[in-house]
Formats: sequence, C-alpha cells, structure tokens
Amino acid sequence: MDDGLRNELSKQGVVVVKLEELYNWGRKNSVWPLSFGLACCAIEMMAASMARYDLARFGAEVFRPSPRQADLMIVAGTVTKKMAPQVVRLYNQMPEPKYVIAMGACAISGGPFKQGYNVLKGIDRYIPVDVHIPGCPPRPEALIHAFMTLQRKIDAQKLTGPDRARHLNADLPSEFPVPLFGEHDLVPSKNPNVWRPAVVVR
Amino acid sequence: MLGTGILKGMVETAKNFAGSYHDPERLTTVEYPEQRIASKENARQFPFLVHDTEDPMQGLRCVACQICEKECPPQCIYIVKSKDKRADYKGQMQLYPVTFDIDLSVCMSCQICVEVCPFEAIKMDTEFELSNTDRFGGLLVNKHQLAKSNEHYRKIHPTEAAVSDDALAIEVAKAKAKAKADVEAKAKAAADAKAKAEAAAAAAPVGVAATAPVPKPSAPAAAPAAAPAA
Amino acid sequence: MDGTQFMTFHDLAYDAGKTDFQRKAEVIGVGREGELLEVAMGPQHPSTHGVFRMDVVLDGETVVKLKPVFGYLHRNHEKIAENTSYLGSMPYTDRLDYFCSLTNNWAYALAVEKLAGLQVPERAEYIRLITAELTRVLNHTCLAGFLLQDMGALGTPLMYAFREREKILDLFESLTGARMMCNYMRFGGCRCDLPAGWLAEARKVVAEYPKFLDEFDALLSGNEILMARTQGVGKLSAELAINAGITGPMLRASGVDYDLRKVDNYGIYSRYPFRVPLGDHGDVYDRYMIRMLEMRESLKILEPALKDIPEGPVVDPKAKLRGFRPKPGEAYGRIETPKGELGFYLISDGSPNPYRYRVRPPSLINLTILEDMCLGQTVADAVITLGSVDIVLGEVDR
Amino acid sequence: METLEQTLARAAVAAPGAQLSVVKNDSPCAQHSLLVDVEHAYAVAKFLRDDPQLRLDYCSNVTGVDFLDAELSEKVKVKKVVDGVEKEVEEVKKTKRAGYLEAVYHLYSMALKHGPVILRQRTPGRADPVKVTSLTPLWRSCEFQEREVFDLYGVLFDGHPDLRRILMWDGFKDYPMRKDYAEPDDYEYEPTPHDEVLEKAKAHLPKAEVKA
Amino acid sequence: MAELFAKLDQFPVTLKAWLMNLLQGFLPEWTLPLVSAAISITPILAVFPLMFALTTVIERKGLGRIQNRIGPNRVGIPLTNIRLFGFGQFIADGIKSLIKEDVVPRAADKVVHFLAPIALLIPVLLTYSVLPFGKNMVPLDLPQTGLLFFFAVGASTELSVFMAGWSSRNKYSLLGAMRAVAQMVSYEIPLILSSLTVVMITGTLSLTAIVESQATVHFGFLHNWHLFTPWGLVGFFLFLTAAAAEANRTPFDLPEAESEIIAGYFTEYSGFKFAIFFLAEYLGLFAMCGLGITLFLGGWLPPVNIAPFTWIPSWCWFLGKLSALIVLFIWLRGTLPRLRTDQLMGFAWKFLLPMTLINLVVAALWHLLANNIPLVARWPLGFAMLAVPYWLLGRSFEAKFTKREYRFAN
Repeated sequence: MDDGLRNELSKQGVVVVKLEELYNWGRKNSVWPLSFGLACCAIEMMAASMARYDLARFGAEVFRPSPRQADLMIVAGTVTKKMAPQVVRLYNQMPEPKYVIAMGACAISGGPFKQGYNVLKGIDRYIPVDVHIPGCPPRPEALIHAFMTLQRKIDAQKLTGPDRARHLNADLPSEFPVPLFGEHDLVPSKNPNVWRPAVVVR
Repeated sequence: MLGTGILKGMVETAKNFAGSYHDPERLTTVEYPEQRIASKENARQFPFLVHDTEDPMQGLRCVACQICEKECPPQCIYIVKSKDKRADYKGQMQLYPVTFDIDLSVCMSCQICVEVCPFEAIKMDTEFELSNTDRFGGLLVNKHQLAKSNEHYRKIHPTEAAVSDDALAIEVAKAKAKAKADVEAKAKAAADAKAKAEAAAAAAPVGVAATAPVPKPSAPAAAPAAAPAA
Repeated sequence: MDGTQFMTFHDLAYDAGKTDFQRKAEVIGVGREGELLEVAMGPQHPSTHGVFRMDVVLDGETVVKLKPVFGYLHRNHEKIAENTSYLGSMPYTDRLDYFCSLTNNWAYALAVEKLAGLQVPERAEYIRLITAELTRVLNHTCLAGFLLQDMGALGTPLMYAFREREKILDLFESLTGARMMCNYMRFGGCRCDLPAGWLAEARKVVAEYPKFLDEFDALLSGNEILMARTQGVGKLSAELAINAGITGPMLRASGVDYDLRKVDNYGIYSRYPFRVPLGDHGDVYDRYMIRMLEMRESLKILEPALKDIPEGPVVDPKAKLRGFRPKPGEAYGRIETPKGELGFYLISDGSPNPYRYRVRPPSLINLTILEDMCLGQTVADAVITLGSVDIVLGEVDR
Repeated sequence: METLEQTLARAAVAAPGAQLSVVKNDSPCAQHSLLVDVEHAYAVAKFLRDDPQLRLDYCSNVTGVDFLDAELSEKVKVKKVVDGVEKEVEEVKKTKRAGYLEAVYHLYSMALKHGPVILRQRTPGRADPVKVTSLTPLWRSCEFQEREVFDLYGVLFDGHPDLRRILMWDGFKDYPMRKDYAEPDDYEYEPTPHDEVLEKAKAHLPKAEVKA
Repeated sequence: MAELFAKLDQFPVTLKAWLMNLLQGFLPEWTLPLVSAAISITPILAVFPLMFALTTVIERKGLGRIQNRIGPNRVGIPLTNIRLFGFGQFIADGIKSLIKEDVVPRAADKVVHFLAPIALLIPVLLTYSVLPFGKNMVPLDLPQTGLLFFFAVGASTELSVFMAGWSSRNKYSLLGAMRAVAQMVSYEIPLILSSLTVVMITGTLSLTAIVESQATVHFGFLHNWHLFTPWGLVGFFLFLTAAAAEANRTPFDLPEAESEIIAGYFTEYSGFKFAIFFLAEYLGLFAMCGLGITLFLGGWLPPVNIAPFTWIPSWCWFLGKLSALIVLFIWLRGTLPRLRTDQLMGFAWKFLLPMTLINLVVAALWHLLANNIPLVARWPLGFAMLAVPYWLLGRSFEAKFTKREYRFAN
C-alpha cells in the first residue's frame, strides 16, 4: 500500500495500521536504558532522569540494572581499555533489539583523554553506536535530544527488505567479540567489522 | 515511639505529592522539547568563529595564528594557514585559515581557545542540540559550519560581545590613525608599517578583556575593510 | 571460623601492619572455598558509584573477604597533564571529582600559586570561598541522596537532592558557563568576574537551603529503617582512620578533629567562625549526619561571605595566561574538598609543562580501609559503607 | 616546628648509619625535603612517626617521580687567567647524571597539626631492580599509593604486603608513567591530528591524504 | 432507584446466568461446568492484568509526582499524537516486551528457566479463585477451606521464585532466590497468624462467610468491619506488613534489591518472561490486598449502611478499596529505604510474631467478653493490651538505635 492511498484512507476515517508501524511505535516509546554510568557524563545522565528534565516523560526512566532487561545502553563517560571488554560484554548480554547512545566526547572518540595510554578512542571501535552526543558533558537536554533522535531512527527502521533493522538481519551479528587484555594494549585494538574510519577530504 | 520517623517521612512525601499540583517549587520539570530553560548569559557549549561581513568566509576574524590549536587541551582544532594574505577588519594584510576544523566529538568546552585568542575571533556558542547518528560527517565541523556572525555573538552573550566590540573598535581606531599617519608621512616603506601594525596587534589585550577596564568609546562595531589597504 | 572474630576486627588499632594482613590471609584461606560464594560486584553494578569493582567472598550473606579493584576509569590524568601546559590541565582537574569541579580547580590553582609565588586578590579569594562552600553543600546533598539510593529508597531522596543541586548548578552555570565542568579558577585569581545579579541569586539559594535540609531531615534522618541500617555499620576507629590517612567528613565522623580549613587556614576561612562537627561512633550514620551538619555550617560561612564580598580585580595582573613557566622547584598544595584532602604535587623544571604532576586523591585513600570496615557484615552493609565513603571514580582512578 | 636540618640531625641519631641529606626546593613555597637511603628509610620514617616532637602520624601523599639519564648543565663561576688578568668567568659545566626513580612521601601530623615533612627515597638507577623500602607497615595510607607507584613506575616496595598492579590490568607489561614509555600504536584515524599524532598519521595513511 | 442499583450491582451475575441459560440449549451437559468456570475466569483474566497495566503507569506517575516531576505523559494511543496523559505507556511496554529477544543463559537449566515464570503466574492466578469480588461474585466458593486454599496456593510461589533463581546460574539470582525463600517463609507465619484472628471470631474459613459476618450494623449505620475493632485494626496493619513482605514490596524488596543484587532472582530474565515475572508480582500484591480487604475491610461492603453508599455496586467497593491499598503501597515505595536481611528476619520473628500472638489473645478476649463488658469499655481495654507491648518493643528498638547529638570542635 502506498502512502498516497493511506492518506486517502485516513481522510476517509479508515485507519490502516501497518504492523511495522506498531512494532516501531512500541519499541521507540518503551526504551529502557541500562543503568550504566562510567564517568562524568553519567551524572548528567542521572540528572536527565531527575525532576528538572525528567526522561520519564518519554517512558524511559526505567533504568534497569540488569542488561537482560534493558534496550538502550547509554555509554556515558570515558571507556578505558580496562573497562572496554566489560562494556562489550554488557552489550552482548543485552537482548535484541538494542541500541547504543555514545554520550559525551569520551565515549565517542576518547575526547579530552584520547591521548591517554589507558583510554579507548571511542566505543565505536568495538560496538555499533546509534547516536553520538558531543559535549563534555552534554547537557541533560542534549541527552533528551539524542533520545528523540534515536526515536526517530527507530521509527524509520524497516522490518523487511535489504535495509531492514540490524536485529532482524540474521547475517549481521548481534554479539561482538570481546577484546582481551594484552601485554601492551587490548587485543585486538579494534574490531575491523565495526570500526571503519572515514577519511575526511578537506 | 517506633514508627514516628517513618510516618514523618510519609507526610513529607505526601506534601511533595500534593504540592506538585499547585506549587511550582514542587514540580520542577521543564518539558524540554516544548519548554526550555532560559540560557544563561555565560553559558558555553562549543566554539564558533566570528565573522563581520555578509560573506562569512571573507569576514572571518581568524588570522590562522594557530595559538588556539596549540593551547587547546584536547587538541581538537586543526588549522591550515593560507599561502596568501588578505585584508582583515583593520585593513591589515593577514593570513587566513584555509582549513579550520573542530572535532566536536573531542571538544571539552573548556573555553581556553577563547581565552588565548588575541583577535576575538573564536567564541563559545550555546547550541547543544547536536546529537547525530554520523560520527565523522556530523561532528567534524569545518569553517563554513563554524562561522557565525557577530550579531549572533551579540545575541547570545551581550555583555561579553560589547566588551569585545569595544576592544576591536579601539584597534580599528588605532589602525586608522596609523594608516593616516602612514599616508601623511609617505616616506616609510609599506613593510615597515606592517611591522608596526603587527607589533600593535601583538600588544592587544589578551584574555584580560573581561576584567581590564576598557574605555568605552561609542564607536560602531569593527567595520571590515574600513581602512584602506596599505 | 565464627563471624564474631571479624566483627571486632575493625575495632583494632592498626598495629605495625603485619598482624592485619596475616589475619586477613587467615580469614580468606582455610579451605572453605566450596562453602563460600565469590561475587565480583562491579565494574557495572548499580551501587558502586561508577566503574568500581569489589571482589567479595561471601559466607551466606556475610562478607569474609573484600578486595577493591580499581582502574576502570584510569584515564591517565597525570600523564596527560605532564604533556600539557599548566593552564591546559585546569579543565582536566574539573573531571577528577566531577561533583566538585570548583574545589578541584582551587586545589590545583593553590598548588601552582605556591609553585610560582602568585598572590590572589581579595575579591577572588571571596569568590573562591563562596564557590567552594557551594560545592561542598552540593556534594554533600548529592551524597546523601546516593547513600539513600544505595539503601533502597528508590530515588526519592536522590530526586530531592538533585532538585537542590540544579539550583546550585544554575548559579555555577551563570558564573562560569558550564554546569559541571566549570574550569573557572586561574593561577592568581578567577577567570571572570561575577555577572550582574549573581550575588542576589546566590543569597536567595543560600537563604532557602535550610528549608531543604529540614525537609530531608524530616524525610529520613529520624527514619527507623535508616537508623537500623546505618547505626553500628561500617565502624572505623580513630586510630585506624589516622593511620590509613582518611580525611574529610569520614575522618571527622570517627572523632578526629582535623579540617584543613582550620589547620592550613588557606584562603580566607579564618575570617569566618564555623564549627567542625565530630562523630563519636565512626559508623555510617555518623558519616551521614556529619555531612548534614557540615552543610549547615557551610551555609553559616556563605551567608556573611556573600554580604562581605569587596569590589576589586579578580585576577593577579602578574599572572600570565600564555607562556606560563614557573621556575624550577616543587610544591605541594592541598585544600579541604568535600571528600577530604585534595592535594596537588607539582615539580617544575622550568618548561611550560609540569615535570611531575601528582594528584593526591581523597577518594582513593579513603577506600584503603574499605575491607576492614566491611568484614563480618552483610553485602547490604558493604554497599552502604561504600556509599558513605563518598567516592567518585574519576578521582579514585584519575 | 623545628627546621628540617634539626630534624635531620635528630633522625641521624635515632637511625644510626642512615645517609640523610636535605634536598633544597627553590620555589617560593620552599618545601625542602629529606633524602634518605633505601636501607634506613624504615628506621627514619619510624622515628618521624613516633618522635613526640614530630608525631607525623599521617602520611598524606606518596608520589613516584622518574628522572631520566640527563646531562646537567650548570653555570659555574670559575676564576681564570684571561689575558694575564684573573677574572671570574661563567662557564657551563656539564655533568652526566644517571637516571633514577624517586618515591616522595608527604608527612603531616594530625595530632600536632603541623607539616609537611617531605621524605624522599631514591633508587640507584632506572634498570632492575628498582627497589625502595615500603612504608606501608608504618602508615596504612601508603598501601594503595605505593601500589600505584609500582604499577605506573615499576618501583618495587620492599615489605609491601600486597604489591600488585592497581590501575592497569594484571597482564600489562609496561610502566606507563615512566618518561620513556612508548604508547602502543593503535592509531587509526583522528580528524584533527597534532604533533606526535600527526607523525603517526603520516605513517599510517598514504601521504596524499595528510596535509600539514 | 435502589432496585436499579441493585441490578447494576448484580449485573455480572445475571450476565453469567443469562449466558449459561443461552448455552444450555446447544451444549452437551458435561461441558457446562467447564463453560461456567471459563465464564468466571474470563473477567478475572481481563480485569486484573489490565489493572496491573494501569498500575504500572499510575505507579510511575505517582512516584514522579512524589519526586517533583511529571512522570510518563507522552505515550498515548498508538500511532497518534493523542497523549492521553501517558496512559498508553503500558501498551508500548507490552509491545516492546513481546518483541524483545528472549535470552536464555548458556549455563542455565533451560527447562526450569522456562517453567519458572509460568509456575509463578499460575498459583498467583489460582489465589483469585476464592476471593469474593462482590456480592455473589466468587469464582470458587470453598465453604470449608477458602482461606486455607489461598494460603496453600500462595505459598507455592516460593518454589517458583527459587526455580527462577537457581536455574539462572547467576550468583545474584541465587542470592535473590535465597533471600526470597527465607523472607517468604518467615513472613507466612505472621501473615497467617494475623488472619487467624478473623477465623477465630467468625468461626469459618470461607471468605464469603467472613465478608457476610462483617455485614452486621453498629449504631444503625456503621458496618461491623473487623478494622473497627482493636484487634482488627492492629491485625490489619500486621497483615499489611506481612503482605508487603510476601509481595516483595518496599521496604521488604530484598529479593530484588537493585543496589545490592542487581535484579535478584529475575536478573537473567528478559523479554516476555521478565514481563510475566512483573505481572505475577503485581497480581500477587493485588491478591494479598484483596485478602486483606476481605478479612478486615469488609470485603465488598460499603463502610456505612446509608443510601448513596449502598447504591454503589459491591464490586466497585472492592476495586476501590483495592486501589486505595495499592496507592498506599506506592506511597510507601516512594518513601522508605530498604531493610537488611537480618533485620528483616528479626522484624518477622521478634516483632510481628509476638504482636500477632498477643493480637490473638486480644481477639479471643474481645469475643469472650462480648456479653459482659460494653463496647465502650472493651475498645480502650483491647487497644491498651496491644499498645503496651508495642510500646515496649519500640523501647527495645530505641535502646539500640536513636537519634544522636553531635559535638563540635571550634
């Protein structure tokens, strides 16, 4: 059914609901984050769920302590090399469909600490990230904005076809290899299947 | 008696529950996308480049001195100097940035680039709704995205902008006087004049702009290319 | 192997090291592995205040061994600072103890001022005092919330604490531009002057704060469950506290009168008479109450300070922003942050970067005796004991 | 509080055989420190803790410092006969200094509320074994801090009850805070490269893509 | 007018009778009991899960209000912009739970892991079969054993909780399960003992009969709810306390203590199984509240026997009282911190148990002296008999834990 016909029908008072839309509607309106804080940004993440900003308005205040019950991982803070395997493991433990928000400069790229010997230069080296929020730390509103960005992204996902959502595509992995502690660095230092650095042409 | 502490606590939560229906102190939620908390005047998020003319690229105050690039603690600024020079707002020939990139995904919003800039060229913006699904495409911003007008600066930080405008006006006045003197003297070589102007630029107030008592002539904001090119 | 043996363990004064560790080894070993349950709490655990891990060995629910594991947030602050200019490290200090960026700033600025011999103008001293005390109030408020959260009070106290935190953060934001990472102090003063109307706003917040403290007291301080949960839990004797270098409210809850604001007399604290509350039991309840009382004392400093603040410059004109190179030498500067003694040890070799930059983190050192406090108690006690230590991982691991 | 020289004299009596010296600090705060040899560090520290005049019951801070092998240049005024006249001439005297690692202890007294007394221990060199004496048996507060110095500098503390890595993971081999530590080359792509990163970028990416 | 309301009151009963009459015609006789049961079950399965769904939203909104914020208010009717004050939140949560991947840990005992949520839900639903929701509205009237059946079935939830915790092969789950079993077993005793008073007074185990026994009228208008007696008042609060512990509600939520053992026995459950745990927990709470209402709050009876109150249908009274109790539990949840394991046990054995035993004595005396001493004298006497031990127990608590005075250094 094409959009024109749907519009016509809805004008006539006939509501046609695609399963896909209901599916996406349910997912986007019930995103339970993992209560998982790493560093400074975690405080602003908490602040976002507190009275002034109230993430609960979107139905997302149910911070689940167990990854099994969470839908969204907010990587809020610096991911160190010592912590990175844990983060990947937690991601693997989450049931599909799952999303990742990289909150703050450190989570995206290592941020101000990227020169450090124990700092991972961005969590997207090991797991796919859906939304990035710049800032150090981002304001709570910025997190809410990112949350709405994520909702839009979920809404646009397809259930079938070649560009269907990752969790519905059996060819794409839902678990990623956990890096090991090496003698000088994590082994491997990135997951080439996930991390594809773009080369910016200036 | 046992239980009074618990009851007291319950009274307190009940007060808050009831209060949330009539007392704004007890319902502090600001419903973000529709309502917004008023932005503080000093608030800072990410840097932007100030420009004075209609064409953002022509009026950039930045002269690619690379001080901010060096001082930036997380090193998120990337500047490539131009090979040629062009007239700045004082009419002096200056370099300009061919590339001016800021990686917002690294920036820690510390404002040190603003403090160390001798040219009032880089300032802090208050925009925070920058979340993006694209790490490199969305968060690596170039000079076209960074350039914002002085009007924008005056709008978001009126007090600070007034101080910076005044400082620039003095600079322009000085440069004008100097140009006049140069024209009148007509003896010195152009290179000599430039050296002096550079010295003057180097002595410009750095970072103390906020605190140093700056005389406030009611001169208009720095008009680019007001003085004839030497 | 009875539990009582460990119950008295923490009451012993720390005696020459040997016995303690030997006893620990005895406690852990003795071939009971099959009966004991080993649990790694963390690095992702709701109550470890960040990425901290406690390797706990449990006998039923009783803790018989507890090893803290650090480093999950070790982001090389010291190494980065040795490769950055003195000024460039200032924003990084914000991220040490991310609740108290302004006191971190102050400690670092103080150390550099000692190193370079800079003077701070009068007005800047006042601003530093005011912001530091506001930070103390902010930190203790949040801690009380988090402690209650650890005790299972499902967010309500934390929400009230964060409601008040927002008020102070508003002040910080209008003064410094950022909510949490203020990056406000400079060597020889502060970055910018107070904006118009700030003092009035601050006076209003300070005047209304006791109302919140009363509310919090009514909500929880007399609550029977809270008293039963915290009294007699996580006891720490004064002798062990001193030997283990515990500082801040935790030390004072054990009854040791040592407050750097009084001892070092840094800043202009000597101008304001404030009292230092002391606990007698050194348990979690004392640590909680000492912080509640300290907040009231801080408000007593703030009220007159906000009235007395003089006009004048806010930064030493001699202090250079760019090209700042102190002479070779070293300095250790410390202040009383909300969590305890925060010290910065700087060695300069005359270059723009410090040769050695060391942070003496109160949170890490306050954790030294975590095991001693938790042995023989239940998991739930270990959780609130950790909560009462008041750690911030940014500072523990740096 | 007595001067550091007085303390030194009394400590030398209390711990016979200890090689003690005062390390001058030129900065305005003038916090001089006491350098003690590794063998007698424990005895001297015990004296400092237990002496009724000092009672340094609180060890605030333990720091590791790395000094690389260096060539020190010192300006020395030398009398020289120049052109037949004796003159004072400034000459740069160069001395080679072997590198060493230091453990610095900042001691305070909570009982008497004074301090700091700064105690330094130096290793003879930077190569193995770099050993100093642990003061954890005297001050429990050194426990984690000495572990940290061991972790980041590789200084071994003799007598430390639990000397393991504290911040880095157990299998880690390097001592990252040492001045000659080379980071693993995990460079992939950084949009705003600088200094060393720029060099790495040049090595990693084809030349055409790096403009600088 | 009154007749009309009486009809409304009995509407569900008449509807069922009408349906049965209709079906009698063309269904074989042996199916009729089954059909009758199915018809009785349907409203339970419709009403209480819906109530659970709404409760989750109300709880989140209520906690929000307690905490100075709004709570869920954006998610309304699916795929529209109608927000409905956020009451569509549970639809989204339900859809999400249904489509969520179901993770079974590799090391888990897969069969038990699968069975545990079902084994929890079924007994909880069975407890509803003996609750009288309204006049003539009880799915399964067991005249001899109603209360006994409730406790017997309710007690089997411990087994399923332990199944969940053990099969997950997770240390936190196991700790949670151990806590849950210890707690539920301990609190079963004060729970039963506090209900025993009612059985003693009424002399029946039938819940319907217990409600009807409260229908007698005092002073011409006040119904004889057991709450209005000293033993009933105290017994009700003892019952509520024990019920909160049975249902793992704050301040007794140790089996799922978030800050200590992650999510307790359902740490390893995801997707719809987790939702079932959630559902069963809330349904268990409702059942407990329902029993408390039946025993002490006059079941479906209005508080007074006066016209406008009697017009309201009986099942509305029941649901209304149930909602009030749920609100109370939400309020408690928004206020109190959690107890510790040993304190929890101590509370059950050292406080609740003696109090329930004394309460039994008081109830017995109340009944025996009914003819000798007038109500006005019996009330203060009975109350004093309960208040004194309570005060003494409180004193022993205060001897251990008190507010402290602090000294100051200058």
